[in-house]
Amino acid sequence: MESLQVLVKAGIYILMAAGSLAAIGAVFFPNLFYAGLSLAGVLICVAGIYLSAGADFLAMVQILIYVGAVMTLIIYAIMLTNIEEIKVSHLGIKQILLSILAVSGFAVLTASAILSIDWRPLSGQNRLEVHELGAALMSRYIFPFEVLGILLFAVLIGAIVIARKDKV
Amino acid sequence: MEKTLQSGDFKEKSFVLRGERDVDTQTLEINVGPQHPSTHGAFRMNILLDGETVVRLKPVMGYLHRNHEQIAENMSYAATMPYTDRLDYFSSMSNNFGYAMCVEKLASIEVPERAEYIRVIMAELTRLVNHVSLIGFLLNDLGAFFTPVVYAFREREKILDIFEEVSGSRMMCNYLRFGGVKTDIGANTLEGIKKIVRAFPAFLEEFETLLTKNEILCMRCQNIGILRPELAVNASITGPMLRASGVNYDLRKVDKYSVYDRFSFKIPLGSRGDVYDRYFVRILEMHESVKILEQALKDIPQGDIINRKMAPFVKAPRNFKPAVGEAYARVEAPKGELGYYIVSDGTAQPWRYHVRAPSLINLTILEDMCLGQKLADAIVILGSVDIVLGEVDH
Amino acid sequence: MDQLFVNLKNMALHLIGVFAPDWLVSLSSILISVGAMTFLGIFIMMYLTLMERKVIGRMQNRIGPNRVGKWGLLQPVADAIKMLTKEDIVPEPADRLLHFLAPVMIVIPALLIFAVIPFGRNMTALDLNVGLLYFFAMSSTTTMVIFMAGWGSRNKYASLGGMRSVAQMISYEVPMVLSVVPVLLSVGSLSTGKIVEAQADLWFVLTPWGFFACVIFFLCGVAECNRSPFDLPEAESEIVAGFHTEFSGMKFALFYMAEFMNAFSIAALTATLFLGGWQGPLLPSWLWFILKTYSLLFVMMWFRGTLPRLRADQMMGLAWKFLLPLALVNILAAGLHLYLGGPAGFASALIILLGSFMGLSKVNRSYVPEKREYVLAD
Amino acid sequence: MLFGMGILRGLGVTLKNFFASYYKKPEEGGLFTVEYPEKRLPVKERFRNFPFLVYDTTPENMRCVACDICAKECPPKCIYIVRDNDEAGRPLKKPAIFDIDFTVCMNCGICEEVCPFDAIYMDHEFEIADANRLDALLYNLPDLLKPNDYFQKIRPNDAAQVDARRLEAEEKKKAAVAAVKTQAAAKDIKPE
Repeated sequence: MESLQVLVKAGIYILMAAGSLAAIGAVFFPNLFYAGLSLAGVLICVAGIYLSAGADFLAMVQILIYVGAVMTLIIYAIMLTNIEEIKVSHLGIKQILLSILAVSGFAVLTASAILSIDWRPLSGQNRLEVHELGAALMSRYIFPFEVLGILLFAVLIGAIVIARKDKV
Repeated sequence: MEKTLQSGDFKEKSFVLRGERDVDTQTLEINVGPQHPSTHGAFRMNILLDGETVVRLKPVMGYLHRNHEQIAENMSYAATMPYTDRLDYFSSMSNNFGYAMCVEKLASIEVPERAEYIRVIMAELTRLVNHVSLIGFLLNDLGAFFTPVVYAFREREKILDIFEEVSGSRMMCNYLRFGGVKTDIGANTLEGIKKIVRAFPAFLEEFETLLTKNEILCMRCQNIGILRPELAVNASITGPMLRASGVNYDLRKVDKYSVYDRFSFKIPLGSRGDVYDRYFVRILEMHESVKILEQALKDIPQGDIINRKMAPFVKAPRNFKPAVGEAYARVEAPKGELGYYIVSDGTAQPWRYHVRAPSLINLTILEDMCLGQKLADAIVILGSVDIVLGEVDH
Repeated sequence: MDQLFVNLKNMALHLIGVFAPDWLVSLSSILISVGAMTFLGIFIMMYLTLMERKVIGRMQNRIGPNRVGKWGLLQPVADAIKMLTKEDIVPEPADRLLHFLAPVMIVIPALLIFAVIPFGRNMTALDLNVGLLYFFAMSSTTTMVIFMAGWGSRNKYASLGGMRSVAQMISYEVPMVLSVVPVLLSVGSLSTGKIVEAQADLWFVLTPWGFFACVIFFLCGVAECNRSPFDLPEAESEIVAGFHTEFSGMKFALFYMAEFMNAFSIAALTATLFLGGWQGPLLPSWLWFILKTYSLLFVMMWFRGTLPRLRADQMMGLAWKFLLPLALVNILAAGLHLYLGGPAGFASALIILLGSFMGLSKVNRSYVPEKREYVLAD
Repeated sequence: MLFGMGILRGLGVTLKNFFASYYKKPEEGGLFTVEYPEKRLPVKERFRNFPFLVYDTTPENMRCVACDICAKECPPKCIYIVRDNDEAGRPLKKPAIFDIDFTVCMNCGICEEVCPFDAIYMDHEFEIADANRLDALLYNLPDLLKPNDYFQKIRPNDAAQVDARRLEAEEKKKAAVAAVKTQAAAKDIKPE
């Protein structure tokens, strides 16, 4: 059976590589639509990784929320404003230096975080049961759940108000 | 050439939707062009859309112009008769009826009783065919996948068989002659017509249960493309569109031409003048036509079918030279008032020949009905106006 | 007879197991089910097109295709060959990549959904314990792909179709998900297998909230796969062919295939959730499943043969102002029914639901047809 | 009334038609499709498609005398006739060329009405499609000629009337000739 395990591990690595490639694509594509699509690619790869880690509820929710709703909103935005190409303006020498400095600082920070955590999977932690999640959501985390609901509601109304052109 | 509107200069002219437009978007100009599945033929609408709402609609016609009037002026009177079939190719008998009446008025020829009854029967049968197929096409524009059209065509087939039996051709009948009709109706053909007329109300019943109270149809058709009576009268709209707006004007009652005064029938009038009224007025008109047909079939007299004075001209149509003068005759075609205006200079060819095409004139106010409606409604309103491009562009 | 296909698969696995290492056996069992699913998908799609043309033909008193093959049975093969040999035109201004990618990416979710459908007793390809959520996740990705097709082909009609489909998908996904909640309430698990087992004695459609949930789910499903009376994104009469105007040949066939596979999976899931999947007295379980799914598909074709199309804003109004509140009330009624239990629960749920249905149709006055009287003047 | 009732009743109509198409007879709501190449609808007698020329017994004595009336009266002008001359150049009562361009003809039947010699009638043959439009659909004299009994077969009543009229005209002409002969004979006797 271990050959199957190798296959699965190889699959995960492929997923991670594809995800990072898509992420780079999302940043560097001049065409907005391609950038949107590669972002969707990233999200699907992340869902794949959740699946391989066994959190299938989380993977499905990830696809449903991100790829189903958020990506549609992004593409709706692209559609309404129909900006096709973003001109990549060439950067002066000063900005390049500054950006390299920022990126390296960020890299150091994440590297130290990654190295300090021990990655051994917690043994004995069985799969998350959906109805446990539901019960917890309704019992221990009932307050944040309600607050979040009201917050989203406020966001919705705010969006509509902003979108309406001020009555001239 | 009228300056084509750029979307930029559209802003200050946007009269209709100033208040409604809350999200500032770009206008989209699309051509519901000559090659479009639901424009009933080669007809183009240049629509300026704001989102899905129609802001400007410019009909473009003339793709099917066949120079009918000029051809008629270079041919003898009888030779134009088969060309009138091609005007509104859904109701060829009514076109012949109008043309024959106009030449008879010009040359003052009487038409024997039996011929008049045959003409009325044929005209009312074409009205049934036209209204039934129109409702089918209107439902097609609404999206019902061909079912109403196929039910309508099942009835239309029976009536077209009668036309073939009587005149020789299903759609291009060329059946009427000046002073009467070409050939007589046999006894069994009369029996066939009676059978069809007897079965028609049952079909209408089924058609109505399928459509009239259908919520989706009501949602899509009620209060859409409202035509105010004053605008209809000013734009000289005629036919079911006018009556749907509540104006009581039907040539069969106004002119009482041919033998229509002998039949008792009613004229259905709508109240709101929207697409739903235009649809339902046509169904009621079909009920009335069935009533006329029953009475006409019951007391059709015997007798000759063409005026004896016209006998020599049957064999030699080119000798038929009406006196100098002009005549205008009009007939209540299924689409509206179909008028023929002929000026004769004594020769065998008319000096001036003009056709008043009802669908062309009914189309002029398409923009007024479509402004502010959605794109889907503009297509449905065009469908309810009932145009046939052969007649619009003649 | 009931476990026919399962035994077949086990025999095949034994056969492979004789001379192949065990990891190859488990791999081939996956491959067999995947192969069965894809073949099933394509086969179903081909003969669904034939069934639709025959059924609508018969409704219109005509025969439907009967020239190719005995009763037109080879018609789908003829269509496939026609689609393959047709020239595949890519419009000049169109975006090459999107125009190519859209038909590919629309078929993937349509096929993936087949994994979670319980075709018979323990004949589900992949019995996830989040089966239903998997279905919603997959069907939500089609929105983006449809818009990609519409936007990629740079055609006014296509982009109009794309906009309409995005609006329609979003507004019909919400009531669809909410209409499934009562089923989860009573079953307690998202897995489709368990849902079917829970309906062993009583199908959910027979309970009041079950019936309303089934109607809402089915209507939203019909809207989700762009079929009549909600087929706005591809309204022939208005915007020519909506988002797949610029596609021809095999690409159009892929769109067509995806639409029919979605229709099949919606019918299959409605049968699973409300009509008791493969539960049924004497016939083998997979036959029951086929009977129920194809009767629901007949209803979809029945809609297509009769009903005119809704306008864009009416369609969205129907979703937000009618189906969504009804779905929410349905959850309340289902909770009441399960909490009270017995006839009291049944009656109270029924009263609440009928009352809310009447109230909602009163509130949405613009959808209710006006009474009109016509003067017969002379 | 309940919101969805209209739609349900509409669906009921299509369902009724769906089942009616299986067991009902074609007249009342059943399946009335006639599958064309195998089964055909009977063509009505007065059906008119493209014209044809009638000859009585042999193609030589055809009825047409090349009087050119039908060519003049034809609205789209699709008939072309050239009169035949005998060796001495005197015109004959027979057309040398008689072409009808079927792509122009709109089968209106006016030529049939105006022909004084009952020579041209409308045919029932409508399966004349052809690959190329120019010469295949330009019918000349040999293609147009059809025997009188073909005319009787496709249009029994009309053919009967035409034959009766021709027979009667025949008698009247013979009687007239006889009358002229007797009159001439009578004139010989009187002058002596």
